[in-house]
Amino acid sequence: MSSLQTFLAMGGYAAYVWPAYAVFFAVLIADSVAPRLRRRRVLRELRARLVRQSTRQNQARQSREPAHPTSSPP
Amino acid sequence: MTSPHIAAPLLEVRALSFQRQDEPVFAPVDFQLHAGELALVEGDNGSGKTTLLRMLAGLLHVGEGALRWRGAPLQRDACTGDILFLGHQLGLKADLSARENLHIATGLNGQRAGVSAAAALADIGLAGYEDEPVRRLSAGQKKRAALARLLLLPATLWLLDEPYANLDRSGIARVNLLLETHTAAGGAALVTSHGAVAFHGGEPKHIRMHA
Amino acid sequence: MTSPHIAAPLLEVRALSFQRQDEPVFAPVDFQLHAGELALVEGDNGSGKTTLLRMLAGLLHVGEGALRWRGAPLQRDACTGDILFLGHQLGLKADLSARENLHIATGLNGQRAGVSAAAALADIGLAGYEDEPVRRLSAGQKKRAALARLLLLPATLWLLDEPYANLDRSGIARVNLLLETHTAAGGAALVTSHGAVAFHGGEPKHIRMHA
Amino acid sequence: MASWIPLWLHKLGSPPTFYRFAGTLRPWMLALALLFGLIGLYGGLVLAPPDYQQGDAYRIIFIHVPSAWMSMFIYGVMGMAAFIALVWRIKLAEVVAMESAPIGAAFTFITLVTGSLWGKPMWGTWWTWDARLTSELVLLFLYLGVIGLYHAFEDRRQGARAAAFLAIIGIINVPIVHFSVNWWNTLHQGSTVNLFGPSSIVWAMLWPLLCMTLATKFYYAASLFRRVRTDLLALEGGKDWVRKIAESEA
Amino acid sequence: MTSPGLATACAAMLRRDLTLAWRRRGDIAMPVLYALIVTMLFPFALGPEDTLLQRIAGGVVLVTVLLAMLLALDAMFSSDIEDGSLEQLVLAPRPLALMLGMKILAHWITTALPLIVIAPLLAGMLHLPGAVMPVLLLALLLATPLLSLLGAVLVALTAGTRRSGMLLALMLLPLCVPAVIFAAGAVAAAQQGLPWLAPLAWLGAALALAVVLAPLACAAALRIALDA
Amino acid sequence: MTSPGLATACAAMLRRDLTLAWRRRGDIAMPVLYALIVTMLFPFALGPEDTLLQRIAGGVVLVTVLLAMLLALDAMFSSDIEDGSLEQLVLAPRPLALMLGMKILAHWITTALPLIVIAPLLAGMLHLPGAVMPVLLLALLLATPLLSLLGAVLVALTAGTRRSGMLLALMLLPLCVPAVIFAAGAVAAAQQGLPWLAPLAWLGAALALAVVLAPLACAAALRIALDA
Ligand code: HEM
Ligand SMILES: Nc1ncnc2c1ncn2[C@@H]1O[C@H](COP(=O)(O)OP(=O)(O)OP(=O)(O)O)[C@@H](O)[C@H]1O
Ligand SMILES: Nc1ncnc2c1ncn2[C@@H]1O[C@H](COP(=O)(O)OP(=O)(O)OP(=O)(O)O)[C@@H](O)[C@H]1O
Ligand SMILES: [Mg+2]
Ligand SMILES: [Mg+2]
Repeated sequence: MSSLQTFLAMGGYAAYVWPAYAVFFAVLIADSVAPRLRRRRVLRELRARLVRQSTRQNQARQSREPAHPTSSPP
Repeated sequence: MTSPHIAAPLLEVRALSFQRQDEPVFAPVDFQLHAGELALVEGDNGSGKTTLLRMLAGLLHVGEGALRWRGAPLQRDACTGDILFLGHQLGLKADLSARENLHIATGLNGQRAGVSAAAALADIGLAGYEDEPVRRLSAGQKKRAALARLLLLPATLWLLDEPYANLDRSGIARVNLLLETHTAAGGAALVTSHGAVAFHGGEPKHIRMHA
Repeated sequence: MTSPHIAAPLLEVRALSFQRQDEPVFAPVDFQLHAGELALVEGDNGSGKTTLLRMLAGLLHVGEGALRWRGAPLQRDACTGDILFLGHQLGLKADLSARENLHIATGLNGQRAGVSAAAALADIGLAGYEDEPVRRLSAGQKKRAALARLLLLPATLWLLDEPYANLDRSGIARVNLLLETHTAAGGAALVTSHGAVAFHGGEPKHIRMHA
Repeated sequence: MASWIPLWLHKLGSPPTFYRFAGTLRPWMLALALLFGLIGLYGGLVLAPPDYQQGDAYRIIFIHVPSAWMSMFIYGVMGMAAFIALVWRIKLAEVVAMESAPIGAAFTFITLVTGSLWGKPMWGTWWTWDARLTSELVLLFLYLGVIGLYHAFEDRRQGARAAAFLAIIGIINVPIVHFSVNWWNTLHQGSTVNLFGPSSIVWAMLWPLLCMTLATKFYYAASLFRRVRTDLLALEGGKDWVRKIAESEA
Repeated sequence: MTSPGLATACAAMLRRDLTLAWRRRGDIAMPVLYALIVTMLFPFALGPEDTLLQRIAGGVVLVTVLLAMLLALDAMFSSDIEDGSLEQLVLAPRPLALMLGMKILAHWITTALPLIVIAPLLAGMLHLPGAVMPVLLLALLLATPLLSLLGAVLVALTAGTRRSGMLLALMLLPLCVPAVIFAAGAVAAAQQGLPWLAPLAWLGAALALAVVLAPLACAAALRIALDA
Repeated sequence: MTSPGLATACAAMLRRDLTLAWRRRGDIAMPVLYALIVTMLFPFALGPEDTLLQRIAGGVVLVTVLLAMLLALDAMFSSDIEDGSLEQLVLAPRPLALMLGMKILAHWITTALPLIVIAPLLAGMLHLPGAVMPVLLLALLLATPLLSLLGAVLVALTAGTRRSGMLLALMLLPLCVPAVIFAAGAVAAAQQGLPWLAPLAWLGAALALAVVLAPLACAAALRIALDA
């Protein structure tokens, strides 16, 4: 048996050791991917909100402008 | 009555009364309702308006008296889809949105041609709130969500128990408009209300309840 | 107890607003309410009237703005017994009678001298229904049972959310009379309503809510 | 309580400050976690000799024990943040508490699974109802309860306060997990690693274990920072500093 | 005016209840968690001896699952009565029995099915031998719909009364006992290597009968209960 | 204006909840019947062997009683929230914690006390030796109020949510486990003739702490939960 094979065999306990390590890494990777996706979603929502706000402000300004010409920025 | 209708009345109520524990809840009621007519059920708190409407809807059994539907004794099975009842309890699931609630109603009762749930909600003043859970709506908004059924479901006779409660003025006007179009299109409605109803489609009938 | 400066209002609201999910529910509100005054909170369905009243009652936390009570910043502990709130939900146990419900309320809040539960119920028009379980009352009768609290509990500021809904005309008149005697006796009230209020104790203040 | 505490907390706890602070620190934390993790894994899986009793099965220790420690450590952090959040209503503390919960739950889950996988060859069973195993399971339920309660509310800050309350109640479980082996006779072994006295474990096994422990700590910091930054953006959506970030990170 | 067919109405009904359950998915999980808790508490209460646990495993899982179902039964119509949706359903121009059948189906899907899915886990926690598992699952697949159907009739009967809880339990007991006896009999027989088909066949026959009759009875009971 | 003292307010609160429970006395009987059913089903599910039943009797009775209590816990505040009475209670000028303490007491009286009363019957059905009975009752007398108090805090926490049953179960599990372990430990020790005081002393200490802290925690939790 090559040394790699002995290493992988884990003295006959491979069926316990490697799944344990697999779970460890799988869970931690899932833990670090989840917030990454969430961050992307949050940013997307934020930008959508900004667009909504600016259109609403524009509408409000347009409807106000004739009444208060002085209040609009130069 | 002086109505010019030749056809048999839509609904005819003769000496109708309801007993609870062998005591009549209200004095016997007699009236006729023709297609195109609106009747206001009036009476003090506790005079039996809700009881009358629930009886007409078929939720309470008829104690004494007779009910006739389009000239023949009323058969529940023959006319269930024809009668729409809206009570103090609105029949909305608080966890579902207004739109989902309407979809259930149309799934069970059928749908008027040419009206969509979204259009009905916009019409009743809930545009933008279609997908909020009903739980999160204000009292008047909940009422409006329930009233959207009137626009969407096919029914000839509307039984509305205090449809104006909790509504603001534009909501009240909207309900009046609904009643006008409904009666103009040959429907009929029985409405209970304590406030003044500004109904422009002719003089409504008045049914007074006495405890 | 008695404020040294006569001008200090009972309740002062400055730039009050409430946020849900970081969005303001209504535009900031400013007003003062002096002893003996009645204020009508007006606005369309969903404009935030209920939210405002719940915030003043202390059920919702104050988002932004300030609340002052008798001239000093409002301390909940110092004035809980002074404020009476009546919301869309009436706070009645359906399995208990109106009388039992009132006894609970007085047990928790104290009782005005010289008024008994039976007298209050008779006054509000529920004579003969004192021992019916609330479940068996009609919608308007339930509302009256809840309103009987106004007669019985000691409180300076009444916060009434649509007290007129479901009441018949005599009930509405009764509520107006209650408001008049309360303000005449130095109390104050904040009332939301969509209908016209016939208040004879002076011109009420109007507070308009904007979504 | 001394008045400087809220002052100090408010300064560091200002969302934009912490957002920047966490942003600069996070890559370093991640790098340290990777560095110590790789060293620890090499030492644990390759260099350390097989155990004279357990053979190679004991190598699960290098993930089991650090995860077990993290499961308790993170609960402690969450509990402290929760306390601060409830007493001083500091937004950042709410966020730290709520974002610690999923990480803690992850480590608790790892502990349970790796323990089970270790238990089968050593004790002949995946699971027994012994005090330490049970209290660790209870810990997982507590984490899940906190997460669930947080999400059950529609208003996030309200949910955070309710969940913080639960987190504080549940903190009694942490000493139970730790001392359960002393208080009750159990299958699970007692303390073998002792920071302040002689440990009953050979150095060749000890140093990879300590490396892995450091790696998990750094990983927690990195993960927490990332989560907190995201949450702050979501919570402060209306503020100017967030608007700038949203516009720049298109 | 477009009038949807029966299939549409059935689908609307089913979708409604499933959506509602999904919105409150916490409540679906309730019986499941409840069953999990019960099964977890047994080893504590009895001591973790494998042989003893194994001996009682089948019975405990059956009783636990059926009781967890009972928990959810009470709520089958209550919220619909409170918010007035049941009135609307009764007034709708569709056969009430069929609509109620859909409600019962939705109820079974949301309460019993998750329980059946985790039953192997529960049995495993109590060290039930793997060979007995299929029999246990089969027994549950027959016993749970039976309980849903009969339970629905009783819940409908008590819907109008105020003290529904006691009545319900009282009336359900005679129904539970035979179901448990047959189901547990099959599991016990399998555990001892005896033939286990006969008791399950009885359960199946009862189920077939209930599927036809229970919705009709339920509709009649509800109409009576609402009329007050 | 007459302002009633604290004692009056407490009495009003207690009387209110007891009257309500009495009006719905069917619902009080529910947990009792539930416990009876469970205990009756066990001999059916496990076969009527005396020794086996006797061996598990103490544990089964404990688990059953605690679970029956859990059933009723969920409803502790729900009806008060729905009809707005809880708002009125929060707004009343009386210490909320004290009032909630009264509510919890009423809840214990109406759900746990009947269960404790029938516990000897349940234990008898499973042939628990008579000598162990006092220990079982003592254990129940300590464990049930503990569960009521802690449960109330959690129910209050979930009051503002859509009252998800799963959450409650999830959060209650960690609390149930120690109570069951100690109570069952005492019963098992008594059954084997060993000293059983120590585990009960632990329960008592926890109870004393909970009596003081739980109502306060409950009040704080409710204020958080209602604020939306
Ligand atoms: C599902 C099963 C298991 C669970 C839930 C579990 C849980 C834990 C926990 C929570 C700790 C940290 C305790 C503390 O530091 O206070 C721990 C430590 C430890 N566990 Fe496990 N364990 C399990 C199985 C095992 C098995 C099978 C073994 C080995 C045969 C093992 C060996 C150890 C060792 C050596 C420590 C370090 C003890 C110390 O130095 O404090 N565990 N375990
Ligand atoms: N479920 C019930 N059980 C017993 N009596 C009832 C029930 N519902 C109503 N009543 C009684 O029947 C009478 C009529 O009630 P009903 O609800 O029909 O009145 P209403 O005219 O609708 O009053 P409101 O204007 O207040 O809505 C009342 O005296 C009421 O107390
Ligand atoms: N619990 C809630 N959660 C989220 N949003 C809510 C909640 N309650 C009300 N809202 C929303 O807040 C706004 C104000 O509601 P509020 O109940 O204060 O209105 P209102 O002025 O009382 O209306 P109405 O006249 O219909 O009673 C509405 O848009 C409503 O949809
Ligand atoms: Mg009415
Ligand atoms: Mg309102």
